[in-house]
Amino acid sequence: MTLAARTWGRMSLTARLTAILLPLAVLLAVGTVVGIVFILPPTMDFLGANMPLVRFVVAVVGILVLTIPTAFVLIYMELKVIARMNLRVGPNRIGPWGAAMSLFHGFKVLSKEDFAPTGADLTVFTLAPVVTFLASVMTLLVIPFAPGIFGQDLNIGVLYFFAMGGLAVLGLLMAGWASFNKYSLLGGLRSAAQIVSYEIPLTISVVGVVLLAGTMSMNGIVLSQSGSALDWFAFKQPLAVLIFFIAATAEANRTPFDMTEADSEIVAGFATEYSGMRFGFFFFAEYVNVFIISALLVTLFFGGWTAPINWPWPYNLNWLDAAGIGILWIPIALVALVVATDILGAAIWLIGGREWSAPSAFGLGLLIAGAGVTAAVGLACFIAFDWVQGIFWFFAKTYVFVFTFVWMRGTLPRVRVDQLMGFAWKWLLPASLLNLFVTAAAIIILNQPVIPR
Amino acid sequence: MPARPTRPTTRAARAETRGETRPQEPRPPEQHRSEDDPRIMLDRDVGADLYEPIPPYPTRTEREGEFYTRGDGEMFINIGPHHPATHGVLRLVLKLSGEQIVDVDPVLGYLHRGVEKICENSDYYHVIDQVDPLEYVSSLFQEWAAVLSFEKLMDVEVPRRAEYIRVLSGELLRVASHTLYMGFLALDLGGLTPILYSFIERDEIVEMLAALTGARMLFNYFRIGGVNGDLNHEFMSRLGDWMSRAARQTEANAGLLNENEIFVRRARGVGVLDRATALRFGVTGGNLRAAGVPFDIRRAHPYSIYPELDFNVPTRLEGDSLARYLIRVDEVRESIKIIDQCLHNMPDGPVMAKLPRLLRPRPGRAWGACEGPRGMLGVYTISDGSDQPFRFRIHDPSFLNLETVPTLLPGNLLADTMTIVASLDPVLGGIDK
Amino acid sequence: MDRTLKRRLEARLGTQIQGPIRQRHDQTEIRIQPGDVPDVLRTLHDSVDFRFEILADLAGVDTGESMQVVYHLWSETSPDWLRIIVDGISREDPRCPSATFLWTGAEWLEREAYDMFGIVFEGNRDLRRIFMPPDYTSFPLRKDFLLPDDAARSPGEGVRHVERPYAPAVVADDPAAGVRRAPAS
Amino acid sequence: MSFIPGLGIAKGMALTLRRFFAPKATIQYPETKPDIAVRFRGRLQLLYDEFGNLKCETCFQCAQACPVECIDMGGHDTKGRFYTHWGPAETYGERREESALRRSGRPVPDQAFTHFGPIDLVAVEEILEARDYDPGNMLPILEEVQAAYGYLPIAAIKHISHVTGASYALVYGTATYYSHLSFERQARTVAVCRCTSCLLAGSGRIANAIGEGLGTKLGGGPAGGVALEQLPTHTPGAASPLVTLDGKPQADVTETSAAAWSRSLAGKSVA
Repeated sequence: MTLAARTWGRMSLTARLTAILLPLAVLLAVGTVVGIVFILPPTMDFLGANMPLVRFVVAVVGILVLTIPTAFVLIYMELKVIARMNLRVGPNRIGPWGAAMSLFHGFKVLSKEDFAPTGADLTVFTLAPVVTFLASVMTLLVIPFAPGIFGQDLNIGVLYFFAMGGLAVLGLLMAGWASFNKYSLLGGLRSAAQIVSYEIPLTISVVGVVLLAGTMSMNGIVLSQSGSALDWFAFKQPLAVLIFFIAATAEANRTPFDMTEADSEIVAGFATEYSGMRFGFFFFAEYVNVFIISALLVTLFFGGWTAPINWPWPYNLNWLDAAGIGILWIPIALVALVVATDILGAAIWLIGGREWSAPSAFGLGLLIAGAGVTAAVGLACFIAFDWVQGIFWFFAKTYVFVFTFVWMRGTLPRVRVDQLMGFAWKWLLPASLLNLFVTAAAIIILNQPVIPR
Repeated sequence: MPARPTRPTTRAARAETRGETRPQEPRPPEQHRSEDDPRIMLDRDVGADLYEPIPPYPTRTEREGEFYTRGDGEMFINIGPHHPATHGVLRLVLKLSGEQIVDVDPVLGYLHRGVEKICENSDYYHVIDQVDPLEYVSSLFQEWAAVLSFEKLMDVEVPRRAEYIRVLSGELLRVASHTLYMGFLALDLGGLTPILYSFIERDEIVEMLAALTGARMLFNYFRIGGVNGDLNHEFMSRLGDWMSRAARQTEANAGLLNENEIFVRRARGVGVLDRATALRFGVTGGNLRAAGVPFDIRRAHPYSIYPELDFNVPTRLEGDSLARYLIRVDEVRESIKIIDQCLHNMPDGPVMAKLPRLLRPRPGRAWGACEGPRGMLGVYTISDGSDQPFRFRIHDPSFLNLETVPTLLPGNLLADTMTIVASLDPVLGGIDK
Repeated sequence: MDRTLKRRLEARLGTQIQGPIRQRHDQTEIRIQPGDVPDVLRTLHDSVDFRFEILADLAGVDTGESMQVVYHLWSETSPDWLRIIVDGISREDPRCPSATFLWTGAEWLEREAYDMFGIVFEGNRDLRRIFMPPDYTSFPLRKDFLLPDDAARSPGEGVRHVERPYAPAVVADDPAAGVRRAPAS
Repeated sequence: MSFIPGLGIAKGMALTLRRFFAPKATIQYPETKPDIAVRFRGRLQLLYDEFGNLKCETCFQCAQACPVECIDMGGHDTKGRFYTHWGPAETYGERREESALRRSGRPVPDQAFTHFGPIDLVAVEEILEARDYDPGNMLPILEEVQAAYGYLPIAAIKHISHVTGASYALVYGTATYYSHLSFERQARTVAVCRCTSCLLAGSGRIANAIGEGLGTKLGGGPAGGVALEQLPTHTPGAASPLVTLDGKPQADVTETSAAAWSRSLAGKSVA
């Protein structure tokens, strides 16, 4: 051992690096060759055999991986938008323009200790945030992001969404009851009453859409709205959109109806006793909820991933496909990137004069060139593949509604509990019933689904 | 003896020099600690499950007994003292059945600093400094009440320019205080934005007053017989460009709430304080005028130069939280009108009357009162000829405004406590003195 | 210096007013006995030519020899503040009839006077401490208030009041540990 | 207010959207500093004149007048001989209690100091007892303390200020006002009696002679560590031209030997 130790001691840094990396590289190469030749074919056909299982596993993993970043993006967006509306600037110290703020929210929430109050009933106390977070995360499974890209195309997608909404209430109630604190008790009871009484108008308002689309599967609804913006259900069901929008705000406990976490009355509502990552779950669940209801609003009423105008793309750029240059476009893009950086860097360095040192000039060149190349590649993909367009339109529309929810949070005061209930039962429910009746009557009278040419 | 006559030692020291020393009792070995008092139930013996704010000692008065007996289905809950919606350290013990409030018992004293005791041991200049942190949101008015009382005690005649500067800075601070009031009312109802707009507005005014008086919050600017410093260019320029956009800005900020249906529905008809109860409670200021009694000290008992200024006293009849809010909005307009008049006919001349450095007023009593943003601020001074006031009594309007809460709240919902308490606008510094 | 008010007061309440009616700047001051507080306040509040509806302030005062309760009233009939000084309240057992039958607002003002001076207002249904902690046994604004390290114990504490001082069980062998009586000053 | 139910909310939302694009009110503090008013009293700072020396001679008036006693100051006296200090009670333990107690009307407890060169305060205590702690007759107290200790120790001044409750600035002011009160330890005091019998016996000429010898004149400040003063009262039974050194009568000093004696005295004594 001493010989190896002595030689290791004498070796320089680069020598040590090579001593470590070289064997690893060899091992890797051998492994891939063996894998491709022996292991790949059986796994491929095994997967080919039961594709739906694979699809489900990939979808669940994808959703679990994607929800936290969407929550981060929403938190950051809310911080900046509400700040801008309050004539302030919002976080701008952590990361560029404060972008890493929500990341550090995550770190803070992770690093804080999450303790339970003495009288709390521990199991329910720890399970409550899990239930709330899972309820909101699992609804993402059913939302069609793009033509090919969706978790599971359930033919009862809409019903699945409302089931998950009900599960979220369970989480809030568990939190309210278990944390042995009067404020959270009140918060829990308020959330139960509020979400139950807004669930009904929410569901009835969607039944109109289901009647028109003829199917309950989200994908089906989006396909039935394809074509230009006029085919969207929003224009065929204006009242339903309004009811859905209001009821969905109440469902996600957002501002005019955030009675459950009314910080000026019952401190932090059901989340009073929570801290650390448990509170983190509630915190992220709330923002994932906002994303979900705006995604659903877009899917049901504003045509999901369909483009607003009936434009000719996706234009089949076959030279990009396998027949054409195929996968070769990646190296071409890289070469273009390097060439562009050199040209731009040199140009800046020469023109820039004294204050532009070489590295910073080339750095800026790299930056601009990178942006240019990615834009070009993005545009090419946008034109070539329809799912890239789908994602673009879906997220554009969703973030318009997310902005509206955040905008409402910045402006509106809170509604009182009994006004909230009265509004649901006296106004929203009859309106949604009326809407349902009118749609059904229209279909029967015209004896065909209402699709204008 | 050229040295300045000695600052008189404390009363006890003089008593001691005259030999009437009190026998120094030996300090009792065992201190009376409330923990070892058998009659008091402590948390550790009561067990952790009982978290009722029922006081652990026998009820002392009929009202306390009636409040702390819990009916079936009733629950006690603490709003405060450490709570986002209380204006300072106020603790409201609510007796709830479900979300309905059955009864309220406000508990005060968390911010009691014994200002009256301190003022009795400091000379007349220090007293003005001690009264600043009382109504900290608008501390000039507290100084004004104290200074009015001392001037009556010492028969001092204040030069006209000083009176105009007092009215000018007072009305500016009234606008700042009302703007803050609107922000806090909206914050308690859940709106996030109005509080920021009101703080931006208030900060502008407070920076202006800092240019004039030298301080942003606890000004210590009024003196007995005048003010500390004359107007300077920086103050006038800032006042000029604020006045140019003052009216439009306050309208826009108030507009965010005035017609907002949610705010109107939450504030209208909530916490109605009718004329008779308001008079019975001795409530003064905006809350009384919202109940229909046009009682404003600037008109009812004119002091300083208010008789010469023309402004009207906004009054409403409904007496609910919305009326109290709209009264403040109108008062901001009136104050801007007053500031305008002050600027136009501002006389020149001295800003401070001639007074000896050591003030020893004649033995006697004097009551001075001025109209603060929350009501009548009164000071009752008794002087015994020495240079420390013998008794310095401070009357704060929020003390009586808050007293109406136990009659206004029962019957409303938990969410209405915030509306009613915020619309009454209590400032706990003045209440707890 | 509202002369008419002085005449009206002397005409109406001549018997109950002790000593001269003093007037200076804009205040009129009358002194009355603790006994006839209710009917003086009743006449001032209800009678048509006085109409003192607004209770500006209710203050306790400790003048070293006796305790006083001072009311300030306002009415639109007179440009002056009216100050009613209820004098001659003994310092050992200060009692004064309460004004809550006219102004419920006086309840807290009397609570504060009780908390600071120990003046017991008969007729106030909620006379307990308002600022000081409930187990505080002395009265801070009295002239003989001594600020010992443990402020709950001071000579002023021996004053008899509706609140029984919780004399903690006197330890048999150490009589000094009991509640300290106020020295007969 | 308005008829259409949603109008008020819409107007509010429109306002916030307008404010979304409006210029912001935030000042990025460390980069851009806010402009603080000229008359802003938030900064307690010592003023310097154009020559760079301090416009403050530690007269303690501001520290005395400060209601919350937050001014902490100390400085050397003009001749740079000693360092006096007046600090807030919290940092300098000697006054922590009585600023609060004085405010609450209690008698000010006496408190000895350590870090000012400990002296035993018994003598000061007796003098104050005799003058019944009345700050009114401050000058006699100081003179007696100087007589007792030979000079005015700072600890004594602090003690007087505590016991009588007078503010330190006042005691210090009186002490520094009079030339015959000195803060410096004097090695020797020569006192010449000038009552009529001694004057007839020639004490006037003796005083002048001693004065030249020592380099000072009668009643002047101490020079070379020795001060020449006038004996207030003629001790009964002493010889007529009475000259005392630190209180002890010197029989051998006559008109002729006075100059030599005083020169020898000046040489021996501490410079």
